[in-house]
Amino acid sequence: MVGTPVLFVAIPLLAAFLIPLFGMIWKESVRVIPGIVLAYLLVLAINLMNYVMVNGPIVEVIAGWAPPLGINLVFSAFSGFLVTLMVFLGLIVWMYSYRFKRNVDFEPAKKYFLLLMMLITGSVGMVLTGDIFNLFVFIEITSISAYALTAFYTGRDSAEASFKYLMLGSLASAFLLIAIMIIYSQLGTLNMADIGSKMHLMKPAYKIMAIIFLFTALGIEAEIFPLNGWAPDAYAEAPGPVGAAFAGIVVKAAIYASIRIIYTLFDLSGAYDLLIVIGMITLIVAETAAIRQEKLKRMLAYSSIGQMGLVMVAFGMGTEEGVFAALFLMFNHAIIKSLLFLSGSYLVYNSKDKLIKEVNGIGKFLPITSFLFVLGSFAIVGLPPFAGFWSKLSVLTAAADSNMLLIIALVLIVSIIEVVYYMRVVNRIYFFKKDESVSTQRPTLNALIAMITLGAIVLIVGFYPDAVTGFLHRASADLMDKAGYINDVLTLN
Amino acid sequence: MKKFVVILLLAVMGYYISITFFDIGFGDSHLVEGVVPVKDAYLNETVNSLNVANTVTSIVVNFRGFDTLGEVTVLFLAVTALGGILYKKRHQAGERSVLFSASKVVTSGSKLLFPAIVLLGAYVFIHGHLSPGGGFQGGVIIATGFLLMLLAYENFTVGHNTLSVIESLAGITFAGVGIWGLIYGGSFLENFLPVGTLNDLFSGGVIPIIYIAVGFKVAAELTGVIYTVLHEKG
Amino acid sequence: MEDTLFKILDYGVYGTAVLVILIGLYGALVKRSLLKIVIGLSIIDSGINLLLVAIGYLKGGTAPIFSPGYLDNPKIMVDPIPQALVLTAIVIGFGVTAVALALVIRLYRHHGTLHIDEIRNLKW
Amino acid sequence: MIYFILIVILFLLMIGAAVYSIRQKDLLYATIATGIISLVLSVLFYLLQAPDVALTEAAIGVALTTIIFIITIRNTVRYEDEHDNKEKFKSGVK
Repeated sequence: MVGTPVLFVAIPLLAAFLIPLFGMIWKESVRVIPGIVLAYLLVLAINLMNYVMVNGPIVEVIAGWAPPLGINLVFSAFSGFLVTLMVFLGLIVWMYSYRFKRNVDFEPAKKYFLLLMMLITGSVGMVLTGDIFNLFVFIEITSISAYALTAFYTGRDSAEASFKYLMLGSLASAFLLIAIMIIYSQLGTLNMADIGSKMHLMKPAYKIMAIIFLFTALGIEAEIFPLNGWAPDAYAEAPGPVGAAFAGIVVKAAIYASIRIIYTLFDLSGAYDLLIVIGMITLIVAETAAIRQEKLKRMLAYSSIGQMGLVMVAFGMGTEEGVFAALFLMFNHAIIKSLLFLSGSYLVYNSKDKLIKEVNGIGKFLPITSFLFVLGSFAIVGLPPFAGFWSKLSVLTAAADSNMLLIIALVLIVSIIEVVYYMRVVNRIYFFKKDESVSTQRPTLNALIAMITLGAIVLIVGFYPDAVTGFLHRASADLMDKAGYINDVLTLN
Repeated sequence: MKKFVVILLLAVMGYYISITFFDIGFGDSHLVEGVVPVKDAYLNETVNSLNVANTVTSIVVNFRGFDTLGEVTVLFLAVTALGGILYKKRHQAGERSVLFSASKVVTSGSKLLFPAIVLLGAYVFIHGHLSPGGGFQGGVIIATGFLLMLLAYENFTVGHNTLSVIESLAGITFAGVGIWGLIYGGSFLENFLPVGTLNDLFSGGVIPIIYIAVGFKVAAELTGVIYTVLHEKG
Repeated sequence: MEDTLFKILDYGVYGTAVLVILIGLYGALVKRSLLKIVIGLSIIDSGINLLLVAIGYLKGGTAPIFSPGYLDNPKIMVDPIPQALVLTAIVIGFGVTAVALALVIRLYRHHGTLHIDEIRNLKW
Repeated sequence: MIYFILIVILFLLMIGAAVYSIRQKDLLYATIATGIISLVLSVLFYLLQAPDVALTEAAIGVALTTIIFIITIRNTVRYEDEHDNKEKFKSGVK
């Protein structure tokens, strides 16, 4: 083993405190250091992942106190897989945004890269932590970075989108604290594994109260239906790469937290049905909203919310196939939606309102970017040779295995809606005449490399899905194994 | 209409929260039977193996020190976010807003009080492991001292770079102590110094060091928050 | 007499906390001024903090500090964990409030008003 | 008995200040009322045997939060349903 999971949090924090000092000496360092940190974390994640696949989960203790007393971090096949994915996407987003806007001053640039790094660190911490209050702290780290990044452009609407996000985020943290207190007052502990092992002792009424508050709180972060009012605005107003980071990293962490709570902490069977119902409503509402959007990024945002609904449905099946399908969807969505956001931001780079009709005929002027966007569109709607197809297929087979015909019908209908609104954009890109007043912006070399890497992954996973399914099977088995998780954490000394 | 819906929603929510908490009960042990709470272990370990008098301090800095690291990071991010959100190009930099013009009594009184407040803050965070108080409390008290000076003197300035250097150094100390513990003790933030005797100023291992770093960091960050907001004329 | 009075107090702590939370929520959800919304959010925080500390209270308990010269019994000390959590929550709440106020100033700079109906050009 | 009355007064003060600060149209007064909530809260924390928290709440809630609210009000508007009445505000405070 070359490192321990705590380095995923400790190294970025140390770097974040160092950046202001280095920035006084060498200005470019504020851009470079986050990249170096993320690259190091990616190497660390891959190494630890290899170790975990052979030797089983790593449980790290903080401050030398064994779990019910101290805080612990769990790097298992499930959390490790997500951490690796997040750090990888973080590196891609960093590379893409290295020279995204050329004329940005030194001070905002310093803050942008610092906040981006902390956004990723907070999300990684949410996934790794094994303590419910520590989860709250990491959610706050993630949210504050997200508010600031949403309001990064000094235009009119970004501050408003950010304020909306902040309002819902504050309510989320208040609810989370109430839920934590209900659990703590009954079980006297904050450790997730300890809570999971004692949960059957709690009165059902308290359990229901706690899960409602937890679910509301995490639902706000995870863009679940009635609580996702902030998401489209935040995605549309934030800088392009930040939208990709939200869709690929932050939301994944929030979904992970809610799934961990339902699968490991609570033993309520009704919670699974709740997941299915909420997921389906989210899916339908978001996809029908996406088809009405006129702005490109808002359309992508609603599509992202819809996909999260589908992930919820797949998790709600409660079977191992369902979990596998959900994880596959999460992986594909993270890669493909990041690709769409990154290439989409160059398609509407110079336009003020970022309308869909402004991409008319842009395929001739930005051939590579347009091609990557189209590749992403094909992949996300689930056309056969691309990555999205396999994940949708696994959702369908999982639903068929558990005899949930309604889900199958719903997935098919939603796929048709998706085809309609994505193909509308693709059609405009290639077959419409270009509006002369709209100027185009060529992507920088590092942005191109970042996007092509993602595109290559989409193709590789499409033609050779076994590249990831091995990890995914291990990860889903790991999530289903509640007793194993509790045992790993609590028997540690 | 919206008001009515909200009131109805709040009434339902309030009812359920209230009955839950009334049922849990106030002032006695409300744990379910057969559960050993973590707090017993905390109370015993604090005085027996860490030799720290203030249990809250030992929890904040040692047992749950990771939370505290996250928390000072949240403040650090809040300062960064404030600077980012309120950023203006240099030529349009805002002038200082003046809340009121202070009289002679206020200014000289503030000058007299300022060292006392800073001293109190320093005392509070140095003795954090012995008496109520600690890094946050001390840091906040020092920040109120700077607040007083900023309000009383129109041209009192705090170097922005100085603040950020103090903040960074304190943060590096905290994270560095943590990593040092990882190298020497085997886990992040683990105590690697002798714990001394109970109720001694030099006791508790790394706890006073971390709390002093937290004190400096919180003081610098909160002063930074006030300073930034004060320099934003709408 | 005394007993019944103190019985009322037991309900009073939670009741006050819940009421304050609800008042704050009402302010945050119904009021149309951005600053009022931020005030509402900070009132919610106050209520939550009171709720948290009240959970850890033990009747007749002492503060969780071992002072020299006193016979300190960990059995009668109040629960220190919620206090540590509240300490964290207060500081985090302050950070969030500061960011919210910065956003309010930004919005005022662009719109010249804090009234939400005149600012709202994004769909809710 | 005195203790009981004191605590009830604190509760009522806290609820009253909360209602006042939500209902009051003058944001400056509303902010001062939130400061009072924090002050009462700090006393309650002390009575609930949480001196550490009381210290923090007294400094952060009463002093710092109130002052950044006041600075923000100074930089924006003073009245809740006011649109842009800077002049009125300037004559109001100094």
